[in-house]
Order: sequence, then C-alpha cells, then structure tokens
Amino acid sequence: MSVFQQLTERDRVFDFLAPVQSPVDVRHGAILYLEDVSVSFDGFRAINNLNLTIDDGELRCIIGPNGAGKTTMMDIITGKTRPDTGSVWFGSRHNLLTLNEPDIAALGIGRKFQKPTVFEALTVFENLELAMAADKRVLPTLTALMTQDIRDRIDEVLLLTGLQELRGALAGILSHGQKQWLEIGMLLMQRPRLLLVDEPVAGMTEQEMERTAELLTGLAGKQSVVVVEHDMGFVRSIARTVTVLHQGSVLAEGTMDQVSANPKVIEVYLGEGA
Amino acid sequence: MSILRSLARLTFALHLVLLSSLAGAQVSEQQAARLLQGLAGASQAEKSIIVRELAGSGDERARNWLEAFSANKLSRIKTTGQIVIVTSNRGRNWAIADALTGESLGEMSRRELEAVQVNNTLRGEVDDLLSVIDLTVANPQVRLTAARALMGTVNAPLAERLNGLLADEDNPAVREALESALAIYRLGQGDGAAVAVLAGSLNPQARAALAGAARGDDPQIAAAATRALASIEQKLTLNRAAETLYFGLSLGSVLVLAAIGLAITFGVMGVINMAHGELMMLGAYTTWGMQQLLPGQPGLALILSIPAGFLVAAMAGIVIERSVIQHLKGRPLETLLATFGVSLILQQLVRTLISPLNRSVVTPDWMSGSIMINEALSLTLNRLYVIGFALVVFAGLMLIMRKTRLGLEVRAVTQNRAMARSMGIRATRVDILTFGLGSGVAGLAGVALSQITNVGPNLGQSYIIDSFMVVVFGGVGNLWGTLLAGLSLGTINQMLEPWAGAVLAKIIVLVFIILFIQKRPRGLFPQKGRAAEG
Amino acid sequence: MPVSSQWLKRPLLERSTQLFLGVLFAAMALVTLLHVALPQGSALHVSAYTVTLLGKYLCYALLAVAVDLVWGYLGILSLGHGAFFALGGYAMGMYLMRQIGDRGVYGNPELPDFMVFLNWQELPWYWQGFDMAWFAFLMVLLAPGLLALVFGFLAFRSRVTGVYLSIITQALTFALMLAFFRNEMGFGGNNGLTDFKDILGFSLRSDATRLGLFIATGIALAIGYVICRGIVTSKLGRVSIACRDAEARTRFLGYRVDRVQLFVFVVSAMLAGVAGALYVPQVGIINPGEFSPLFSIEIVVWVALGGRATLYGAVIGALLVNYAKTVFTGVMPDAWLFALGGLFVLVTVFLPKGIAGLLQRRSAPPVSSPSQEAAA
Amino acid sequence: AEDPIKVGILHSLSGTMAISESALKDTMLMLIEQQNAAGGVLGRQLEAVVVDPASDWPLFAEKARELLAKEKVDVIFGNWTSVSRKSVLPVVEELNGLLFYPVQYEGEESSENVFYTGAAPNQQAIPAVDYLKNDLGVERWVLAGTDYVYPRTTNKILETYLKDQGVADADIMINYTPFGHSNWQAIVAEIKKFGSAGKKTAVVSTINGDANVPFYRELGNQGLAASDIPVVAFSVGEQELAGIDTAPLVGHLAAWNYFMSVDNDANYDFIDAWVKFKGDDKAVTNDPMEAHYIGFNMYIEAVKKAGTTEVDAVKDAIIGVTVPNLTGGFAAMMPNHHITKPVLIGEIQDNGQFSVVWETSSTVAGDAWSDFLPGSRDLISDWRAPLKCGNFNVVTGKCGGGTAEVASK
Amino acid sequence: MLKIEQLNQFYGQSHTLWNLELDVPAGQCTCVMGRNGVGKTTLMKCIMGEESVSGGRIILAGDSELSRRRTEDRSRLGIGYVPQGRQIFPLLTVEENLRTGLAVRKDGSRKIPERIYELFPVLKEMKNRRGGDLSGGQQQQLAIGRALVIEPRLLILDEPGEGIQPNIVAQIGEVIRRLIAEDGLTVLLVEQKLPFARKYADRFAIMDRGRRVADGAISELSDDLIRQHLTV
Ligand SMILES: Nc1ncnc2c1ncn2[C@@H]1O[C@H](COP(=O)(O)OP(=O)(O)OP(=O)(O)O)[C@@H](O)[C@H]1O
Ligand SMILES: Nc1ncnc2c1ncn2[C@@H]1O[C@H](COP(=O)(O)OP(=O)(O)OP(=O)(O)O)[C@@H](O)[C@H]1O
Ligand SMILES: NC(N)=O
Ligand SMILES: [Mg+2]
Ligand SMILES: [Mg+2]
Repeated sequence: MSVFQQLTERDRVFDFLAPVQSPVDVRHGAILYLEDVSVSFDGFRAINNLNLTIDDGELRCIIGPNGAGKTTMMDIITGKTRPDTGSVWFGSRHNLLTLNEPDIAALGIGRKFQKPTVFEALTVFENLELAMAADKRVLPTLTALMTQDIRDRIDEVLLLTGLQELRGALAGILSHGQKQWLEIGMLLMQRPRLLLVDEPVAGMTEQEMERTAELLTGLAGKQSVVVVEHDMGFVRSIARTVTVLHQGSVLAEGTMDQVSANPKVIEVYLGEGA
Repeated sequence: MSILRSLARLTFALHLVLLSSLAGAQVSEQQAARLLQGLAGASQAEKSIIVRELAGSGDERARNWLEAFSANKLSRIKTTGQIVIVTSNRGRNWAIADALTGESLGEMSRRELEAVQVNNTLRGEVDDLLSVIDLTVANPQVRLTAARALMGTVNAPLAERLNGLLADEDNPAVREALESALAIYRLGQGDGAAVAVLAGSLNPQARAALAGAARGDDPQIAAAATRALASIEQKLTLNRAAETLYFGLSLGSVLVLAAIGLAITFGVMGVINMAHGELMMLGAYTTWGMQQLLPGQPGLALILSIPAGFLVAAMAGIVIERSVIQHLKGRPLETLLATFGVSLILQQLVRTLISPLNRSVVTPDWMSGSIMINEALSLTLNRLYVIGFALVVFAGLMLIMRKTRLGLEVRAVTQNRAMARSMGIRATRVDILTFGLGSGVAGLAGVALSQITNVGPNLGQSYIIDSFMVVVFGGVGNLWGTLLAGLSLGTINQMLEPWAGAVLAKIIVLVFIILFIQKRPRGLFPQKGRAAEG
Repeated sequence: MPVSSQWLKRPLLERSTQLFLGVLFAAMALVTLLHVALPQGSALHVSAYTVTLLGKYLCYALLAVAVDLVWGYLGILSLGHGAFFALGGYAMGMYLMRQIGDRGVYGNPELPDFMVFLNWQELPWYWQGFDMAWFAFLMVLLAPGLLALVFGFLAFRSRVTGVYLSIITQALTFALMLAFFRNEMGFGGNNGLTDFKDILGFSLRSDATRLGLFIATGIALAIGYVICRGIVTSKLGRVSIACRDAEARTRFLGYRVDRVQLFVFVVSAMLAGVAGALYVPQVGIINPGEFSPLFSIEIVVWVALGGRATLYGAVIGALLVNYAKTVFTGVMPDAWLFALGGLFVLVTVFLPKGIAGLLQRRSAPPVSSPSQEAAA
Repeated sequence: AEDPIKVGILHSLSGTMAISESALKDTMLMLIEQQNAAGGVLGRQLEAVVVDPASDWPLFAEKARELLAKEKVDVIFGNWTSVSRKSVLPVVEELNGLLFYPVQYEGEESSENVFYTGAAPNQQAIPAVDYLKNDLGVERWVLAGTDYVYPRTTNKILETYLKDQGVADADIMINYTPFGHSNWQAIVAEIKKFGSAGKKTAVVSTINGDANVPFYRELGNQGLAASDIPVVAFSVGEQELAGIDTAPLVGHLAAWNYFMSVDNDANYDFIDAWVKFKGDDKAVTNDPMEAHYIGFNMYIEAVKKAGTTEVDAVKDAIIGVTVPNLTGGFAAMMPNHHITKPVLIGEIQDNGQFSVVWETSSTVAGDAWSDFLPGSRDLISDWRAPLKCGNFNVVTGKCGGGTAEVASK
Repeated sequence: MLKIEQLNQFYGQSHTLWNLELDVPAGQCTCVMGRNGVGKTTLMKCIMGEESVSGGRIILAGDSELSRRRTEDRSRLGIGYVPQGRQIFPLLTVEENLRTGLAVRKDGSRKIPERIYELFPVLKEMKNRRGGDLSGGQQQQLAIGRALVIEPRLLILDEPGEGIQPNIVAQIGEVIRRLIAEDGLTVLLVEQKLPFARKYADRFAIMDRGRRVADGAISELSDDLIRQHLTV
C-alpha cells in the first residue's frame, strides 16, 4: 500500500525505474517502427502488412480480437518469430530482423509474456536477480557478485509487486496472479527502453489492476511501453493512444474515445454492450 | 549358381544319365554290402570310385545311400562292422537303421559308431551325380538350375549331348540357359557368332567368356565382345543399384521394426525405455520356444509366434509399467534409470533360466534362399518377408494411433495428464494399453529379428542404440518420421558400405545424423508450432 | 578482463562444501594412514589393491560430478560423456605409452608394440609431443575440451535440445568408439593402450605410486567439486537452471543461452577428461570400451541414483554403484545383475530424488517443492 | 588338513562375452570337482574362486588384482578376448600370478606368468590355409574378420604367408566389420562377386562371436554353398553352432585343435562328464574347453612335480610337462609357454557338429612370435634358465624390454 | 448440487485451505472471489481431484462423496472443468481437443455437438490447427468448448474471461446464463472482475488466506466486503 502511494508521488524518482543506457538512436522521435510486416503459419496470415510506429517514451495500448496477431507482433519484435516480409527497426539504427533474442533484449527491449513464464525452480528473489540489467556475458555472469545495492533494488521491486513474503519461495508454487506480478517485477528489474507487456492484468483484482495502471503510467515518458490488454476498464485508465489490430493489420488508431466509437471496432471487438 | 567341375566328373555324370534309366534293377545284397563296407575304410580316391559304382549300380536304394553318405549319416558299428544309416544324430545316442534293409536298429551310443567320412569334394561329386539326373526330370525349374550349372563347363562330348537335349527342350528359359552354356563353349572354340547369343547375358560365366574373347587374337571377335561387355556392364550397374537399394530397404525395415515400438513408448509416452531391446529379445525367444513346442514345424511355429511374441512382450511391458513406470509419472528421465535396471535383470534372467548361449531358430523353407529376378539380381526371401512385415506392422500401428480413441487419449495423457483425467480419460488404462502396445510391437520386432540374427541374451543391446537414433532422427512422436528415418538411414548405410566399408559407413552415418540434427534440431518431421518451441 | 575469483571462494565458505571436502580428505587421510602405517597382515591394513580400487572409484566420482553439472544444472542429458573421459584417458595413455620407450617387447624406441607388429613404419603425427608430460597433460584438458567446444558450438548454436541433444551426444561417442576400434586410427584398436611402465619416472607397479595416484585423484575430485560448486552457486549457476527450465525465457532476458551451455559443457568435458586421465594409470588400460554408449548411460545412472543436481549425490551414486559392482561381481558372480538392476529400480521408485534426497529429507524439512521437471 | 588350493576363475558371466565364457567357468568347476573327488593334489583340496568381470576389460584387471591380492589364489584360469588378456597381463606380472589362457589368439606375446593353452596362429590359421590351397585348390582368398587385434594380426600373417606363396594382390580381399555386425547383405554380395571370377575362392573367417549367426544366415540365403565358396572359420565352434540353424551351412569349415566329434574314449568320457555336470543332454564341448582341460591337468602335474603351489616353483616345473589331450595325443608345455597341439579341420554337419576332414600328422608347437611378421621374425621365447626371456632377439642377441625387467626383479 | 464441508488442503507442509465450507446450489451460478493466491484455484483442483485433500467432504448432488472417486470418474458424474491457464492439449488439433471429452458422454455420441461450434465459431474455423498454436483467447474459448462437450451438470470455470476479447466475454456470460436457464446447469465460477460477477452470478463466496470469509446472494456483495477482502 505504502509503496503504491509513494509511487503516485510523481516527483519522486525511483532509480530502479530509470532505463539503462541503451545505444538506441531516437533522434527521430520513434523508438520502434514496423513496416509492411507479414507473417504466415502454414498458409495462415497471422500478421498482414502491419505498419506501426511507437514514439520514444510513449505508452501505447494495443487491443484487438483474439487471434488478431498482437502476441505474434511481440514475437516478431523480440526475435522469436521471423516475419516473411517487412522491416522492424529499433530506433533508427538497429534492424531487429538481423538480431537474435538475447541481442534484442540487450538493446533494451523487455517483455512480459501472455502466459506468465518464470523460472519455476528458482526462488522469486533469484528470478528477479537474473532479470536485472547487468553484463550478461558468460564470464561476467560467473564472477558477478551479489552486492547490497542489488539486494536493495530487488527488495524494492519485491515490495512493489507485493511478493516480499514470497521472496524465498520457489516461483513454481506461485499462484497464477502471483506469477503475473513476478513477471512484471522481472520486467522492472530489466529496465528496458521499450517494454512489451502482454495482458498484464489478466487474473488480477480491480485493485491490483489499478496498481498496475499506476506503475505503467509511471514508467511512460522515461521508457516506452506497449500494452496489450482486453480489459477495457484498464485500457481506458491508462491509454493515450490506442491501436486496434484486426486480422493482422491495423484497423483503427486514436484515443480511446475515438476508437471505442468506431463502428468497425465495436463490431469485431467490443460488442454492443461495451 | 555356377560351379567349376572337372571334366572327368562330367563325362562320368553323362555316363550315369544313361545308366540311371535302368533304375529298378537290384544289385545283390552281397555286392551292396561290399561296396558300403568298402566306403567305410577307403581313401578319398577310392571313395570317389565306389560312389560312382554305387550310383551306377542302378539299385533303387543307391540314392538313399548316397544322400546318407553326403549328409555324413552313413556309419559303421565299430564292433560288428555293420553299415548303418543314422536317422537322428542329435545328442549322445543316435537312432540308426540298417543300411541294406532299412530296418530300424534302435538307438546306439555315439561311441559305438564310426562315421563314414565324407568331405566337400566327395559331397560335390555326389551332388553332381544326383543333379545331372535332374537335367532330364520333368520339373522345368530343376532343369533350369541344372542347365545354369553347366555354364562354363561344357566340353565337346557334353556339347553334343546338350545339342540333343536342346532339340527336345520346350521350356524357353531352360532353352536359353542351354544355348548360353553352348555359346560359352563355342566362343571358347573361336566361334564369333556366339558373341551375339551372350550379348545380353548377366551370367558371370558368360561374362568371363566374353572377357576372354575380348582379350583374344581375332580383332573382330574381340571388338564385338568388348561391345557386348560394355552393354552388360551397363545392365549390371543398374542391377547393382537395385540390389543396393534392396539391401538398404531391408536394413532400413529392420531398423523401423526395432524402433517403431519405441516410437510409441518413448516417442508418444515419453518413457525412455532402456528395456525396449530386451522386450524384443523376449519376442525372439518366444519364437524359439514356439519352435521347441512344435518340432518339425518351423513355419507354423513362426506364424504362431507373431501373436505369441506380441502377447509375451506386451505382458512383460505391462508388468514393467505397473511395477515401475507408473511410479515415475512426471519424471520421464528417471524412467531411464529404472528401465536400465529392468534391462539388466531381464538379460540376466534369460542367461540364468535359459542359457547364456544363443538359441538356434530355424528358418522355414518358404523363407530361406532367395528369389531370382535375373542372374545378377536375387532378393533374399527372409529379408523380403521382413520388409513386408515391417510395413504391415507400421500400417497397423498407424491405424491404431489414428483411428482408435487410444491414439487420441494417449496423446492427451502425455501432453497434460491432469487435464486429460479431468476430461474423463482413464489415464492408468491408457498407460497400460499404450505401453503394452509399444512393448508388444517390440516383441513383433523380436520375432522378425529371430529370422535374421542371433537369438541370445545380447540381442536387445545391439538394437537399443539404433532404435533411439531412428526415433529421434525421424522426429519424436511422429510415426511417419520413424518409418522414413529407418528406411533412409538403412539405405544411406548400404550405399556407403561398398566404398567405405562397414565400420566407416556406420561412422559416416552417425556423423551424418549429428550434422543433420544441426540443420533440423527436431528431426525429420519436427513437432511444429508454438507449443513445441516452448 | 579482470576475473574475480570470488566465485571459486564462495563454495569454500559453504557448509555443505566444507562438509564434503572434510569427509573426502578425512577418508583419504585414513586410507593413507591405514595403508602406510599398518603392516600387511593387520586386519585393518588397507591393501594396495584397495587403494587402487578406491582411486578408480574417485575417478568415476569426478566423472559423475562432471555429468551432474551439465545434466543437473543445465538440463543437458549427455549420453556421451564417456567420450570426454576416454579422450582424456587416451591422452594420458599415449603419454604412458611413450614412456615405455625401448622397453617394449620389440624394443623399438619410437613405436609402441602394437604399431610394430602391425607394420607401422613411423609414429603418426598426432602421437608427436606425447613423450612430454606437460604436453600430454595439456592435451588431457584440450582434447576433450576442444571436442566439446566444436560439438557444443554446433549443437547449441542450432538450439538442439532435449532428447535430440542426448541422442547426438550418444551418436558422437558411438562414432568415436567405432573409429577408435579401427586399427588404422593408430590407437591400438580394440586392445587399446596397455602395459604401461611408469608415470613421471615413478614405476606404476610400486605401491607408493598407486597411493600417489589415489591421492592425486582425491585432490582432483576436490578441485573439480569446488569448481562445479563455484559455478552452480554463482549467478551463472542460476542462469544455467533458468536455461534448463525455460530456455526461451532466458534468452528474452538477454542471456546468450548457447554460450552459457557451451561454457558449462566444455568445463564439464574437461573435468571428465581429467577423470579419464587419472583413471588410466590406475586401471592400466584404456581401450575403446570407454566410448561405448552403454558406459555413458551408466554414468547417468550413477548420477540419477545418487541424486541429480546436488553434485555430492553424483559422488555418492558413483561410489555406491561401483562399490556394489565390485562386491557383487565377486560375491555373487552369477546373480549380481539382479542385485544391481534391482537396486536401480528400487531407488528410482522409492527414492525419487536419489540417495541425496534421503539425506536432505533427514537434515532439513523441505520447502514445498514444485512439480517441475525439465524436459528430457 | 591344509588350506585348500585356490583356483581363480576369471570368465565373463554377463555382458557380451558371457555367451562364450560362461561354459569355461563351468568347465573349470567340473574339473576341480573331479580332481577333488580324486583326492585333490598334494593332499590338498582345490577351491574355486569365481568372479564376474562382466565383459568389461578394465574390470578384468581389477578382478585379477582382487583374485591375486585379496583372495590370494594360487592360479587363475581365465579370459577369452585378447584385450581382456592384455588388460590382465600387467597385473599378473606385477603380482607374480599364474594365468592359463585357453583361447586361440594372435600370438606376439609370451609372458613369464601366462600359459597359452589355446592356439597360436601357426597352430590354426596357417595349416587351415595350407589345407584350402593344397586339398581344395583355392586360388582366391577373402580374409573377413571382426575389426580387432586378433583378426587383424592373423590376417596380416596370412596375407604375408599367401603372398610369399605367390598369391597376387588382386586375389586377396580383406574385409573388416564391427563387433556384433548383423547386416551382411552387401559384404556377402561382394564376396559372391569376388568369387565369380573363375578361380576357386574361399573365405577365411576371423569373424567373432555374435556376428557369425547373421553372417552364415546371409550366406545361406544368398545361396553361397560350401561347394561354391567354402568358409573356414577360426572362431566358430560347437558352442556357436548351437545357436545357428546349421542346415544351410553343411560343408563349411572350421579349424581347431579339438572337435567334440573326435572319436576317442578320453573325449567321450569328457563329454559324458560334461553332460552330467550340466544336467543337459544337449550340452556341447568345444576347443577352449579342451584347452582348459589340458591347462588344468598340466597345472596339477606341475604342482605335483614341484611339490608346492608356490608360483616360481610351478613356473619352472611346468615346462616340459606332458598330459594327454582329448584327441588321442599329448600336449606338452613348451619353454615359450605355448603348448603342442594337433590341427584339425572339420566340416559343419547338420547336427551342429564337425566332421574331421583333415588333420596334421603330428602335433604342432605353438609359436609365440610369428615368422611372417617383420618385427617378430627374429624373436624367440624361452623361459628356462639361463635365457629366461619372452622376447629374445636372435639377431641382436638381446632380450627385449618389459618382461625382462620383471624377470630380473 | 455441490457441498463442501470442512475441507483442508496442504501443499507439502503449507496449509492452503482451512476448514473450507462452500455450498453451490443447483441451477445457479456461484462465484468464488478473492485476492491472488488465496486458494481459489486450489479449491477447484480439489473438487476435480487434481489435488488431494486431507479431511473434509465434497458432496455432489446429495449422495456422491467425491473425495473417494478418481479424477476421471468425477467428469463422468457430470463435472466439466475449465481450468485456469487453459490447459489445452497443445499438440492436438482443436477438433481432437474437443473430442477428448466425447468418451464420457452419456449418449455415446462420437460427434462433437454442433452447439459448441455455434457458441464459438472460431473453433470451427480453426478445427485443424494445433491447440497450442491458437492465440490465448482462442485457447480459452477452446477450453470452455471442451468442457461443454461432456454436457456437464456442474461447470467449473476458473477465471474464464481471462484474455478474451470483450464481446466474447459478454457472450460467454450469456452462454452461462442460457445453459443455466435452458439446461438447468450449475456453475461454479472463479472471477476477479466485479462487473462480470455482478452481472452473471447469483451467489458469491469470498475467500481469504484459504478460508471462506463471506458468502451470500450476489446482491449482498457490499463495497465494504470488497474493501475488506478484495483490495490489497
Ligand atoms: N506457430 C503458429 N502456427 C499456426 N498458427 C499460429 C501460430 N502462431 C500464431 N498463430 C495464429 O495466429 C493468430 C494470431 O495469434 P496471436 O497469438 O498473435 O493473437 P493475439 O492477438 O495475441 O490473440 P489473443 O488476444 O487471443 O492473445 C492466431 O489465429 C493463431 O492461431
Ligand atoms: N504446487 C504448489 N506447492 C506449494 N504451494 C502452492 C502450490 N500451488 C499453489 N501454491 C500456493 O497456494 C496458494 C494458493 O494458490 P492458488 O493457485 O489456489 O491461488 P488463487 O487463489 O487461484 O490465486 P490467483 O488469483 O492468483 O489465481 C498460493 O499462495 C500459492 O503460492
Ligand atoms: N583371442 C581372441 N580370439 O580374441
Ligand atoms: Mg495474445
Ligand atoms: Mg487461481
């Protein structure tokens, strides 16, 4: 509760929320470009000529029907899936299509998965330790030391994610929601320039949702955040620009109000009730 | 099959052909006894003469005597000097019958008997004597074999005789063989026209004759022979390729059989079953046991072994599943440890209960030998059956996995056991059935292997590594992958063997597997999609 | 790059490692004492036979530790670690062969006996240098290390995992076995290398040398254990576990999974090589049998039986199985496989975490454990 | 009563070699039982100490050490494969034990502590080739073997021998296969092709163990009969044939120093005893069993002669000891620790037995160092004083290394 | 329909459920609520038999003592389960996923009821795709469809709306409502989202730290209760 309150004090700068210096060149404003990206699986076009630009420091919400290609888009950005055509640039210098997952992560792109994925045989604390921004080459990792500084940072994140009591528990025993939080915590430890957050509030209570909303909006500005979510209440509470994906391409883009008034969006996604 | 025979033997053989038409005559008992007694004490050269005399005697028992002699079953009772025919020579006491009267004399200790010695040379002579008679028998197949055997051995008097036979011969294949045999002879005599007859022949004797002619003095004949040889070479190359392919497929089908059960227990269920080889061994021993139960009927025993081998191995598999594997749910790696233990136990069990020695499994007649496609290409029958058997087993398994509920349920259980049970799938029953099925198929493989290789306690060990290799190479969980992997690895191996040798070929195949997996880290037919990427 | 050695010191401060080293050194001291101080006839005398036997067990223990490092912590079930062990052994064997000099039966100062009677004219190039101890000992590390490096580089770069990796490691050792069987390879074929005379000038037939080798093996095991412990307690160790359980996820955190795997794999291969090198002078022979896939599987069985991902469990497993084998093959030569096979089955069924699990259960109440299982 | 004489038995009872070796263990147990029934030796009973080296070569060395150092046995009977012998050799030399080795082998060895009761190449391979050449008129040769040292060496010797006799390179085909090779299709086809060149062809097989069954099966199926291309084997005996359907193999050959079918009372007694001991009417005997029979009797004689089981005394006493073999002759222990043996060639019959078709007129003494290998041509072995050397070079007049060092210890 | 009495559950040594009581009346939708990690999913697993319980009773339809039955028999008694995290069989196709439920159908039908495809048309479209390839929301729909194949009397839904697009969430709500009305289905729902719970549930039960701390008709779900038990 208290951290939550602290967090809302906008003048206080948490050092663990500051991004790591990344070589990304954002002089042109945009941190991420996707241009004419397409990918198909066994003939099924999951992403279809997708164009998307995320500005530096922006918080962008992406919504769209199940199977619209939101997760696949993140897969492409993080190097998990290679598109058939198109280009993906991080800043104006890094062609992500030439890089592999660890390189992309090292550039400062962090991701939370739709299905929470944590290291189940490691403790919550260790999960956060591994996620932390650091020299991740082999020998430095071997010789890395656990300093008080690191411990403090992990403690801060533990507090923020409400997992203090579980710090020594193996991540495998966490409940679904606790894993969600842990993964968000890992993302925070990573301090990326660009955060890709896939359905962060699934399985959370309303209050937890609010906390997450504050957290993400707090990050924006310093870091760029892309959020995928189906909970409209949540989206509304954080959204500035909303992009609607449908059948692999952008259906609409604009403020929440514009988008939710779009009849096509209502038809394919929101439904009459919303 | 070509055999070199001496001229003397052949002339004599012809002589015999004439005499044997007098069959039915009897020599005096005294005369026969004298000949047989003589045989027992004689030197090799003397035996050779006596054999001819016996054959020439026209006595209807002569064939019997000759066959017994040839089969090493003519014996002399040490004390009395009586010549007997051994009717059963297993164990320490042998059943004997009087050679002259055919009257059974009961059993007698081996110590009391002295075998009438025979060797390959004499046996060859006897066989020749008997087989030349075959040239005039009614069965054209027998005549064909006899005619083929004559190739390269014809001389002037025989040529004359053959010309006579040729005139009466109405079977085209036999005619062709006789003509070839004559042509080889004529070519040797410098008759250039014979080249044309031999031009397409795949017979090695014909080829040798042509090669001789190609080196000969007559430039015209030499040129023609060289041309003929070239065209034969071309045909041979094709035949060799076909032969290699056959070898490859047959080796491949053995691999498939060995691996296909594992493709179920390991590929589908995820149990690293180190005892898979021993389950195959059980199938092979079942075949042996069946043949012990049905002495003298190896064919029937073999056919009955198919269901029996399946059942025995399946039951063993189920016992293993119930006693060990069921306790290892969710710990697939530990199954390696436990089944390794089981495999040690099963091996030693066989050593203790049956014997550490290999057991002899008889190949039924209809599975022995080969069928001849042409003179340069024959397909061995046992392997042909194994190829067919492998395909049938594969198809059956495919049907079960695709068309029955078991296939669906086992996949559901292995992918998410808890959820499968929540859907009402009886996971325990599925485990038993599936493991039983995979084990049973291993048993079937064992039945087939008993026709190819050793039936002994080590049988399983020699196949387990290859089996895993095949399943993994094909892509775990994919039956088609297993089929294709087995067949292709077998074929590659056989293609390499002629120029690399057996050891190096195997090494190259292993290195190939290692490199191939770099290119396709999930085998030939990978599990695709999001889930597989983890 | 300044490499801190903190990671190596860390295990030394750990209770469990101290305990392990304490027990190991105490046992070694006791064996040495009972061997040296007591007369041959005494009931408590430890004979040279026993010393050598224990030395052999310790070699196996080090090998098991190496396997546990990659299997337990990295999730790489190597079914080919015997290959690294054997390569280290061959490097040592070649050195020992060269030490024979002209004392071979044919008295050829250059060529080992098996080359003489198979008509080799000169020493193959790859035998050069093995007359020098330093070179040979270097090769003990380099030969398995390089093989692991090349093989691992290819495999991990291509993201070969799980059973696929296991099976190609098996293919690797199988191929090497067949290759070493070939007399053309120049390693003595099936007979391998044997009839060694001395090592570093000490006769291999003297009890003192045997004791020395035993102690050297104990020290090697201690060092190997500490190195492994250092790795697994470091952050790299946790990354290894992360790779083991969720390889893809680890990559998204920015770790080069392939490099981590490669590093640990190579370290493990080198340890296996050292184990092999110490094994050869003690058993007196190295032949392609050590490359046999079944031997590699057996190593895995020791680790599983002792308790995976504990390191000391691997040591216990190796000692126990091999001791059982020694005893059973002598006491019940006809039925020992039943006993050993039965042991494997019973341990798996009743002790899910191996023997180490039994010890853990005694010493500490478990933190409720997840039902996680690395993919095979 | 005095302590019993301990006889170590070092044969694999499990693993790949159990197939061959387990019968040898039983043979030893039977011989010991018989000897004890006859009152033992020197008034002492004999006691068997059986261990299982499990077809694992380093384990052979360990078990040998166990037998000598821990069990303190007086003598060891054991080993089958050469590699296991090589593994055990340094141990018996170091601990000064006695080892009786009963299997035909490649030669090139003579240890002070080992007695080779099996055949050296000159007692098996060379006479067999002579028979094929002289009696069957063979002109073309296939040397097929399992890829290890015994076949390699034997084939090397045979190759040199054949070439010395004027056989052309092109008339010799050499082929090696791995242990347990089971897919013989291509090789048999190759042999068939090689044999169809118009010259009488034979296969000299040093194929070992499990690979033989599929090999002979394939021969049968591809129709290679003994009358076309005979195969003479050096490692296929009655015991191996018991596991093969012999019907298609009739006429193929083997060269040994003993066959179960040999018509001789001592042999029949031995067989009867064996059948009774095994309780199996179908139990077969074979050559290595005879070798143990000979070796065991030689040991007993030597102990009697020496009046003690003390190793050095037995070692000295045994040279020159002569005992009856099972084929109606006598075996003598030569100074090179090899024995004299008759050479028999037998043809396979349909009942899994061999019928002897040829034998040497007298026994042949085993030659430790082959005359057909360049490195060993000049070596001789003589363990009597004063030479006491296993590898004495008659050209340089010096005793080679290794064993000499031990001898002087 | 379902009655739980004095249920206790342990994970190893950690006591997760404490003397839990729950009553799920037939023909109604009962919603279990509670913060992350209070034991909701654990409770559902206990009902399905995926976790073993120590003490307490779970009684289905008056007479069936569930804790004595094996998991696979519980579905035969008519319990359909949509677990948290979807638990799709990833390598089975969508159709095969659905077919896994056919075995327990009373009518022995071997065909997937058309109704399922009507409810979730996307499943028909993706019939031949592997379950694991589907998007998260598609998988969730598949999980619900799969549970309906067995034509359950009692349907357990663990956070069914998670990851599903809004119009389909609403649709699922309507389906639940329809099944209750038409087939007399009983629904046990775990749900965090208040609006959804309020709209479709008839009753609620709140859990906190493994205990049931409140229950009643949905109309009785007060802000006070929410503040007390559902906020962090
Ligand atoms: N590896 C694959 N093979 C086949 N189809 C795939 C694969 N990956 C994704 N798809 C398909 O691509 C489409 C897009 O999937 P994606 O997961 O990106 O959707 P999404 O927008 O994240 O949906 P949701 O909101 O439900 O999570 C889906 O229809 C899915 O079935
Ligand atoms: N396998 C396990 N071993 C030990 N503890 C576990 C295990 N699974 C869950 N737990 C613990 O039990 C508690 C209840 O978990 P459960 O999954 O039932 O929570 P939940 O109420 O469903 O939470 P959520 O809303 O996050 O899904 C949690 O604190 C969790 O850490
Ligand atoms: N000595 C042999 N046959 O290995
Ligand atoms: Mg998604
Ligand atoms: Mg939950």
